[in-house]
Amino acid sequence: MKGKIEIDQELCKGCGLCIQVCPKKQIEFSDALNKKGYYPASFKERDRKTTEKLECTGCALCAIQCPDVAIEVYREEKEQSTTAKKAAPTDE
Amino acid sequence: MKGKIEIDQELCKGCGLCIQVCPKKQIEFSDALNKKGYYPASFKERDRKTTEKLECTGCALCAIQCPDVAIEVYREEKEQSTTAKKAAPTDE
Amino acid sequence: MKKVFARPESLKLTPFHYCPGCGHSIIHRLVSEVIDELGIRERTVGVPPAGCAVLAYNYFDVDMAEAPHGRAAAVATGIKRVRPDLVAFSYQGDGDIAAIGTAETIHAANRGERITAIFVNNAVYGMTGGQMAPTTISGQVTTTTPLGRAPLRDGYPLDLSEMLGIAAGSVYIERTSVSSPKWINKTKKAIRKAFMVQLEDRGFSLVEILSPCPTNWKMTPVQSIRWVEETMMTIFPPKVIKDVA
Amino acid sequence: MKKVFARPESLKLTPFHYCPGCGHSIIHRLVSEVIDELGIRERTVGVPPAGCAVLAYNYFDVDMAEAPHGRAAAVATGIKRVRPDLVAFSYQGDGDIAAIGTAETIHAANRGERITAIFVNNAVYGMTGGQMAPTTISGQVTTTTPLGRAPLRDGYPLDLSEMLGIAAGSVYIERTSVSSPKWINKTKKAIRKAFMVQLEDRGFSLVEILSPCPTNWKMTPVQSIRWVEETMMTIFPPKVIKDVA
Amino acid sequence: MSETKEKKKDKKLMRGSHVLGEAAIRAGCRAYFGYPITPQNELPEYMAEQFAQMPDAVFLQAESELASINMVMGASIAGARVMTSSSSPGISLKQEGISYIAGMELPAVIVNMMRGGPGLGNIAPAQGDYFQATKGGGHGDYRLIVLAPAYGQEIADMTRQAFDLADKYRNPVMILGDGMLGQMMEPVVFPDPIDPAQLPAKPWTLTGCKGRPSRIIRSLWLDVNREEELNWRLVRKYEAITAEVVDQEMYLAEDAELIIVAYGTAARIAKGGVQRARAMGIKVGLFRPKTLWPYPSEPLARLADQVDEIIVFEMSTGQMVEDVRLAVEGRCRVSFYGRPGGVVATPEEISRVISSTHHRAHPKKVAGGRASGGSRLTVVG
Amino acid sequence: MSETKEKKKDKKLMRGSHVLGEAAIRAGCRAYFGYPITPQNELPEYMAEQFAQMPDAVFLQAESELASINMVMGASIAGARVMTSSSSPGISLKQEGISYIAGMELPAVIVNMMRGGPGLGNIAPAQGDYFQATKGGGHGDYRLIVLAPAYGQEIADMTRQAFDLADKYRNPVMILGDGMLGQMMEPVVFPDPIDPAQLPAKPWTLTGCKGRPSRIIRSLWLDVNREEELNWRLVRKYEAITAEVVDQEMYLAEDAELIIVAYGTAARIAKGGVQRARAMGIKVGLFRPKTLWPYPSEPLARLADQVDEIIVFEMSTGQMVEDVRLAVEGRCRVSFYGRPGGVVATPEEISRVISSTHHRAHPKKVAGGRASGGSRLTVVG
Amino acid sequence: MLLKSVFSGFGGQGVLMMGYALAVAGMEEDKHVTYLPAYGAEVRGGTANCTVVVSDEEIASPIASSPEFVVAMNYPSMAKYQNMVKSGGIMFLNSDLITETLPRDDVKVVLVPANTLAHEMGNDRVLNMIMLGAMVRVTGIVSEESLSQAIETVLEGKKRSLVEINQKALAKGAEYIAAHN
Amino acid sequence: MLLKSVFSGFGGQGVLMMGYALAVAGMEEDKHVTYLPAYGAEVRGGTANCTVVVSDEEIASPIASSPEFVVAMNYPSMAKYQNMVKSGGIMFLNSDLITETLPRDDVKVVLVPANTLAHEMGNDRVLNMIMLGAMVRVTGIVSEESLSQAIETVLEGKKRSLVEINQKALAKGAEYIAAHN
Ligand SMILES: Cc1ncc(C[n+]2csc(CCOP(=O)(O)OP(=O)(O)O)c2C)c(N)n1
Ligand SMILES: Cc1ncc(C[n+]2csc(CCOP(=O)(O)OP(=O)(O)O)c2C)c(N)n1
Ligand code: SF4
Ligand code: SF4
Ligand code: SF4
Ligand code: SF4
Repeated sequence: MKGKIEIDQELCKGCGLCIQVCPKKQIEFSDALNKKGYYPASFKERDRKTTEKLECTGCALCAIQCPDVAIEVYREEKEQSTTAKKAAPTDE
Repeated sequence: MKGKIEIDQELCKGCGLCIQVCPKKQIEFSDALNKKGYYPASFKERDRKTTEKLECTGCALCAIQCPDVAIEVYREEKEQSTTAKKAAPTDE
Repeated sequence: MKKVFARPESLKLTPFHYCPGCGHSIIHRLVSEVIDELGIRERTVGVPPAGCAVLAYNYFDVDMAEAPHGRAAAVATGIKRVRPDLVAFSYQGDGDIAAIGTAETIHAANRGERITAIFVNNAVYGMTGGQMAPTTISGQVTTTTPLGRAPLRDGYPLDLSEMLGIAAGSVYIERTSVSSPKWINKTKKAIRKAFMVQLEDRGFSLVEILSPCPTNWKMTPVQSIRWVEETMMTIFPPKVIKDVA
Repeated sequence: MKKVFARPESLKLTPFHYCPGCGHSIIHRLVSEVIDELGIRERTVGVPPAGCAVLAYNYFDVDMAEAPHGRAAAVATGIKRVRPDLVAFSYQGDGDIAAIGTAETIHAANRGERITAIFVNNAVYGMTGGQMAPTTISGQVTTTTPLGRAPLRDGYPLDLSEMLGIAAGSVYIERTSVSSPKWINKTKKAIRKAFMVQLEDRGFSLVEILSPCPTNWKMTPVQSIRWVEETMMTIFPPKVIKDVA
Repeated sequence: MSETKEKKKDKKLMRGSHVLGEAAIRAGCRAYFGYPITPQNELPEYMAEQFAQMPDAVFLQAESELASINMVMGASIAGARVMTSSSSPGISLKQEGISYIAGMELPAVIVNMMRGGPGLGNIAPAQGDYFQATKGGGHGDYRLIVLAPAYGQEIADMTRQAFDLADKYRNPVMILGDGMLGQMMEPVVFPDPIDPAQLPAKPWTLTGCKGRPSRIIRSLWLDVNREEELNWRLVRKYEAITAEVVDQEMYLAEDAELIIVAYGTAARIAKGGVQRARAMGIKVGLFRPKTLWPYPSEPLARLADQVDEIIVFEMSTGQMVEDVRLAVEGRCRVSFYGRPGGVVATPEEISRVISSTHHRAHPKKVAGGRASGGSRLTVVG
Repeated sequence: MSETKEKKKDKKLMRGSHVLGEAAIRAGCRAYFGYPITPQNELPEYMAEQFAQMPDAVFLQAESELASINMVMGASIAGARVMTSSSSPGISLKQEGISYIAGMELPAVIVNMMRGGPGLGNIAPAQGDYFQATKGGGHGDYRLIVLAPAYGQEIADMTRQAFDLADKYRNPVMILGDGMLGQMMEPVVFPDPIDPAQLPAKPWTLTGCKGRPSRIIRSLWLDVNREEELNWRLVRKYEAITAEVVDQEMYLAEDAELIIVAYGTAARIAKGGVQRARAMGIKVGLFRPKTLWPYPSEPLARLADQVDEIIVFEMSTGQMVEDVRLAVEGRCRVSFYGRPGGVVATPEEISRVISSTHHRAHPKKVAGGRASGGSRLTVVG
Repeated sequence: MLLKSVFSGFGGQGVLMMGYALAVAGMEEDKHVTYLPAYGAEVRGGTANCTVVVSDEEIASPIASSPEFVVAMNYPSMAKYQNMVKSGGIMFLNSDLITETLPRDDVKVVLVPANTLAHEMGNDRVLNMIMLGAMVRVTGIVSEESLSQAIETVLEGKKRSLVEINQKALAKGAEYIAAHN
Repeated sequence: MLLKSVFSGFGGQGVLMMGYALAVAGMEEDKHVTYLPAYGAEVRGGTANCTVVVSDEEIASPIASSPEFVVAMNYPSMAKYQNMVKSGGIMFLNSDLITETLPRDDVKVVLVPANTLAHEMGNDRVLNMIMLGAMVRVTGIVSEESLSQAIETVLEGKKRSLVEINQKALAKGAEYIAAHN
C-alpha cells in the first residue's frame, strides 16, 4: 500500500462523493450512524470478499472531492513532496 | 421657391441648429428677444446683401433637427405626399 | 403649398422645458411620430424617468406613469404583465437606466419583457446639474470629475447596450444618435422597429440614442452635436447591437 | 507515511453547516488553500453574503465582514478603496451576485475595483429553501417554478459572467466547476489567478463556480455532481471568459 | 369563530402564509411580485403554485425587492389587485417605492413577516418594524394602513379586508405578521372568492387613452403649493380612514384593573399570560390593536381612565409603547416589557410580569430591571 | 457666534453644503461615497473637488444610493471616517444599509438634505423625513443620532460633532437639513483641521489579522438570545447617548407663556415669528431641538409646566409633534402648525399663528382649521 | 382540556408529519388546534421539531414552553426537551436510537423501538406513524379513528397503498403499547 | 437695521453674482449676512433669483417675504416681485428690458438702462455690476468701498482685468444714479 487515508467520522456527512471518485474503490459507508445522524464513509483496507489488501495510492482524489474536509491523506515518502499542497495532484 | 418654413418665435429657443443644418443657409437669428429671453431663428426669404430670393426646397432638414418642434415646413405640391410624415425625407 | 412637416398628434402643444439644443425633445417628437404611424396612441402607456425628461408626461399625449429613478423597467413590467394588450415603453436617461437602474434593466431584458426602452445617452446627469454619468467618457469634465473622468478612480464608461445584447430575452438593441438629420431619421426607424418587436410579442427592445446636453457639456448646441459625432461616437459607436431575426 | 493532504491553515476547524455533498465547503477549502499559498492570510478581508454561505465567517480564518444580501461588491469596494493594501474578496451565491446584486457587481467590475469575487453558481436559492435563481435553467423545477422554469413567464437563465466580460474594468473572468477532482483542481488554479490579478493591482477578477446543491435539486450528492456536468455545463459552459494579458 | 356544521366542511388546516395567499386569491388578487426571504417564502411559493394553474394570473419572482415593489406600482397603475411580500430587510429596501405608491395614491397590499433585527438578524418572530410600518419608513408624510392579524382565521379575514381597503382609499395596506404566524397551521374558513371581473371599475387607471383624454399618474410636484395640497388631501384621507377603520380586540377588559397591550404574536402570548393571571385572581385584561395604523387610541384612552396601569408587551425594545403613551397621555401609568431579537416569550413569563406589576406598590418610577435573558420591564410614563 | 478680530480673517461666506463638506474634511473624513440628487449635489461636488487634490482621500460616485451606503459600510469596517449624503428618496433607499450599519455598530455620517415628498415630490425645503430619521426607517430596533443644524456655523460645528459622536458610540449619525440650509450662504468660522492619523485607533476594525486573531463583523445572530443581547446592549448605549448628547436652543423662553417648538429651517422662520410676536407684546419663546434623537424631552417637559400651550411648527403634516406630546404628556396643551410639501412659511405667518393662539380663549378643542394654502393649526393634545 | 405536544427528531424522520396528522385529527374532531413547526434557521442542517396544541377552547399561545407530551426520535431531541416537559407529563422515546435514561422521575417515559418496528413492517420510513400511533394510544389526545382518518387528508392525492401502510403503522404502534405497557 | 434684497432675472444675467457680491461686502463690514439662491427646480429653464439679508444682529429667517429692495433685470422678474416689495421699499428695474410701469405708488422705482450702459463699457456681461453699483449707491446697504473690495473676493483667482472691469461697472452704475436721480 503506497498510501492511506483517515476519515474523520464526525466531520463526515456520508455524502458518498469520496466513494464515487476513488479509483481503487477503497471507500465504503459504515453501518453506524455518527452523532449528527449520518452514516459516514470509512476506508476499507481489505476487500470484503477476497479480504485482499487494497492498493490505495494516496492519490488524494477523495480528499479533493470531500466537501467536509473530513479526509487526510498519507503517502509513502518517495517523491520530493515537501508541503501538503504541492502534493495535491493536478491533472494538467 | 419650392418650399418655405414657419418658425414659431415663442417656441424657438435660439439654439441655432436649424441654421447649422439648412443646406440653403436660409435661416438666421433674429435681433429681438422673445418672451423667454431667447433670440429666435427666423426664415430669411432673401439674401441680406444681394436681396436675391433664396431657394428653400422644403427639404425639412431644419424641422427634423429642431429640438423644439418650432418649425413647420411647406412644399409645393408636386410629388405624391399625402401625409406630413411620409414627406419627411430620409437619406437612405 | 402643402404642410409637409408638423407636430405629431401624440405630442401635446405644451412648449418643452428643455434647454436650447437639447436632444430630449427631438427624441420625444420621434417617439410620438412612431406612435402615430403605428396607430397605437390609445393603447400605449409611457413610463418617464427621473431625469431631465421627468416631465415627459406633459408632452406625450398618451397615458403616462412616472417611475422612481431607475425603476422604469420594473414599472413597465408591472403594467405590461397585467395588461399584455397595452404597449409599454420606458423613457430613460443614462443615469437612470445604466447606473441606479442597472439591475432592473438587465433583468427585464433577460426575461424578455415585452417592453420598449428609449435610452437617452447624453454622457452626463442632466437634471441634477452635470455630474458624472455611467456613460461619461474618460477625461470628460463633470461636476463630480472636476479634473476629468479618471477611470482608475471613477471607473470606465459603461456600455450597457452591449451587455443587454447578451441578455437572452432581448430581441433588438440599436444605438443611434440625434446629432444630424441623417441620424435623426435613422433613430426614428430604430424606434419604429423597437416598437414593432413589442407589437409582434417577441421580447425586449431598446434604442440607445446619443443626445446632446449643451448645458452640462458647457458647449453651444452646434458644438454639442459636433461633440456627439466626433467624440462620443468613438466610444459609443452607433450600430445594431442585436437583432434577432 | 507522510501527510500529503490536510486542512489548510486559513480554514478554521469548525465543522461546516452545509448539507452533505454541498459544493460550498469545497470552494471554501480551495479559497483557503490559495490564501495560504499566496501568504496573504494576514492582510485579507473576506466578504461573505447572505446565502447558504452566510456563516462563511465561521470557517475562514481571516478578517471577515458580512454584507447585506447582494451588496458584497459594494462593501468590498468600500474596504479596498480606503485600504488598498488589503486583499478583499467577496463570496457570493448566484442569487446574491446575479439577482439582487446585479448593479453592484457590474459597476464594481466596470470600475475595475481591485477585488476578487468568488461566485458560486448552484442554479438555485439554497438558503431560502430552493426558489428559482437567476441561473436556474429552463425547465428546472424549483419551489417558485413548480412546473419548471418557463422562460416566457420566469425569464431566461442569466449569464452574468459573460456580461462582466464586457465590463471595461474586468481583467479576469473564468467559469469552472467542483463536480470532480479534475474540475476542483482547475477551480483552484482559477481562484489563484483571480487573487493574483488583485495582488498585481490590475482590476476586477471573478471565478464563477458551478456547484452542486443536492438538497434543493432533490438529488443525491452523486446525482448532483453528474447533473452539474451533464446539464448545467451545457447552459453554463466552463471556460475562460476574459483574461486580459 | 363559531362555525356551523356546514362550514365545518370548508375548514382547512393551513399554515398562515398559505392562508394569506389563498385569501388574496379569493379577494381577486391576480398579480404577485416578490423576492424570496425567510420566513415568508411559503407565501410566494403558494402564489407560484396556484397561479401556475390560472392563465390570467401573474406570478413573477423579481430580481430584488426593489424591482418587485416597482412592479407592484406598475400593476396597480394598470388596475390590478396586486400584492407583494417580504420580511424586514426586504421591506426596508421597498421603502422608496412604498413612499411613491402612497404618494401616488395607488392601492397595493404589502406583507411584512417580520424577523429579528436590525441588519440581517435572524428569522425568528419579532416586532421591530412597528415604527417603519406605522410612522413611515420611507420619506415624506404618508401613512400605510397596517393590519396585524394574530390568528389563522384573522389572516384570512384581514387579507380580504386589506384588498378592499386598498382599493377603497387608494392607499397601500400592510399586513404585519411574523414567521410564527406565517408558519403556524390553524383551521380556517375562507370567504367566498371574488371574481376580479366583478370588482368596481377604477376610473383612474392607465390602460391606454382610448375614448378619453390621456392620463398621468405622477409623483413629481414641482409646484410646492400643489405638493402641499396633495399632502393635506392625504391627511384628510387618513382622517377618514382613522374614523372608519380602527379596530381592536378587548379581552376580559371590562372589570380589569390592569391592561396589557400587545398585537399579533405577542398578543397571543399575552392572552395566555392573562388567562394564567386571571386564574391567580388578578383582574387583568388584554387590549389588542388589530389596526396598528390607524391606532385605536380612543378606546385605549377610555380604558386608561379605568385602570391603574397599562403594560405594553412587544417583541421589540419598545415601539408601539409610544402610541400607547400618546393615546393615554398621562391618564395612567404605562410600563413596558420587551423581548426583542426573535425571542418568543412564554405565557408563563407574561403572567409573571402581570403579577409582579399588580402586586408592587405604585412607586413613581421603577428602575428598568432587566429580567433574565435581557428582557426588561420599565415604567415609561 | 461672536468672533474676535483674529477669527474674522477666517470667516468665510460659504453655502451650507460646502460648509458641511469642509467641516467633514477638517474632522478627518477622507472617504465619501454618494449618488447625485438635488438639493445636495453641492456637497459631493465639493468633496470631489477637494479630494481630487488629496491623494489618500477617496471620493467615489457610486452607481446608486444602495451601493453608496454599502460602500460606507465597507469603509467604516476598514476604519475610515466616512460620509455619505443624499436627499429624501435616496435616503429611503439607504434604509436597509442603515439598519445594518446601526446593528453592526459602525460609525458613519449620513447627511439627509430633505425635500418635499412623498415620492419624487420636489426639491424645496421640507421636514417630512423626521420619523424616518428618528424612529428608524429601516427594520429592527435601532437609533441614529440625529443632528439638526439651523445655521451655517452650526453646520460646521455639528459636522465635527457628528464624526466624533459616531466614533465614540460606534453609531451612525445623521445630519438632517434641507435644501435651504444647503444652499444658503452665511459667514462661517471653521474649527482647526484634525489629522486623521492622529485620531484614536479603533480596536475593532478589519485590517487584516496580522499579529492578532482574525475578526468578524457580522449582522446575523441566528441565536435569538444573542440577538436579544445585542438589542439590549444597543438600548443601554442609546440611554448613555441620551444622557450625554441631548441639546437644544431656548430663545426668550424664560418668561414665556407660550412656546413654539421647531427645528432646522423651520426654527429660523419661527424665530423670526417670535421676534415679531414679541414686538407685539406677546410673551412667546422658541424651543429648538438641536438633537432630534435623542430628543430633548426633559427640558421641554420642564417648559411645559411653565406655559399654557406649546405650538409645534414643522414643514410637514406633523411628525415631531409626537415627540413633543410624548415629552409633555398632557402637562399643557400642544397644537400643531404645518406647511408640508416644500412650502416655506414666512416669519409673518408664524407670528400670526402665535398671536391667534395667544389671543384665543382656551377652549378644549379647536377644529383643525385650514389656513390658506392648506396649512393647518390643530390642537392635538 | 388543553394539551401541548412536541415532536422532535432528525430531519428525515418525519416528525413534522406526526404533528400535522395529530393536528388534522384534532380539527376533524372539531377541537381547536394549532400546529407550529420550528421553521429551519436560514441555514442548513439541524433537527426538526413541531408543536401541536389541541384544546376544547380557543388557543391563546401556540408555543409549548412546558408541553404535556414530548416525542423524541433521537438523543439530541431528548436532551433538548427533557427539562421542558411538564411535571407529570410523558416523554416518548425512540428506543432504537436512544439508550440514555431520562434524568427526571416526575415524567413518565414510554419507550418505542420505532426503527425496529418499521423495519419489521418492511418500510423503514413509517417509523414516525408507529411512534404517533403509540403516542395517541397512550395519551388519547384524539381518537384512533380520527387519527387514521387524518392520514387520508394528510396524504391526499398520494397513492392508496401509501395511505394504507401509514394507517397500518399507526395501528402497529398502538398495538405495541397494548402489548408492552 | 435688517435689510432684505431680492435680485432676479434671466439665467445668464448674473443675478446670483449680484447677491453674492453684496453679501460678501456685508460680511466684510462685519455685519450679519445671509445669501439664499432660489436653487433651480430639478428641471431646466426658468429664471434665477436670490435673496440677501444684511443686518446688525443675528438673522433669524433668510427668507424675504417682503423685501425692502428688489432688483428686477427683466419683466417676468418685475411681475413676480412687484406685489412683494415692502411698502416704502425700492424696486430697481433694468429699463432696457422693462418698459412696463409699476402698478404701485407706495414703492419707489429706480430705472437703470443696464444693458445700454454695459454696451457703452464694451462688455455686455457687466450689466449686473452696473445694476448693483446703482442699487448700493441708492440704498447704502454697504459702503461702495466694501462692495468694490468684495469683487476681489468674488472673483478670487480670476484675471485682474476682469476684476477691474467689474469694479468699474459698479462705479458706472453709481455714477448713473448720481447723474440721473
Ligand atoms: C432615488 C433617486 N436618486 C437620485 C435622484 C436624483 N436624480 C434625478 S434624475 C437623476 C439622473 C439624471 O441623469 P440621467 O438619467 O442621465 O438623465 P438626464 O437628466 O441626463 O436626461 C438623478 C440622479 C432621484 N430623483 N431619485
Ligand atoms: C434584502 C434581502 N433579501 C432577501 C434575503 C433572503 N435571502 C438570503 S440568501 C438569499 C439567496 C440565496 O441564494 P444564493 O445567493 O444563490 O446562495 P445559495 O444560498 O444558493 O448559496 C436570499 C434571497 C435577504 N437576506 N436579504
Ligand atoms: S466525501 Fe467526505 S463527507 Fe462525503 S462521504 Fe466521503 S468523507 Fe464523508
Ligand atoms: S432649431 Fe428650432 S429651436 Fe433651434 S434655433 Fe432653429 S427654430 Fe429655434
Ligand atoms: S440639462 Fe442637458 S439633457 Fe437636460 S434639458 Fe438641458 S440640455 Fe437637455
Ligand atoms: S441548500 Fe444547497 S447550497 Fe445550501 S448548504 Fe445545502 S446543498 Fe449547499
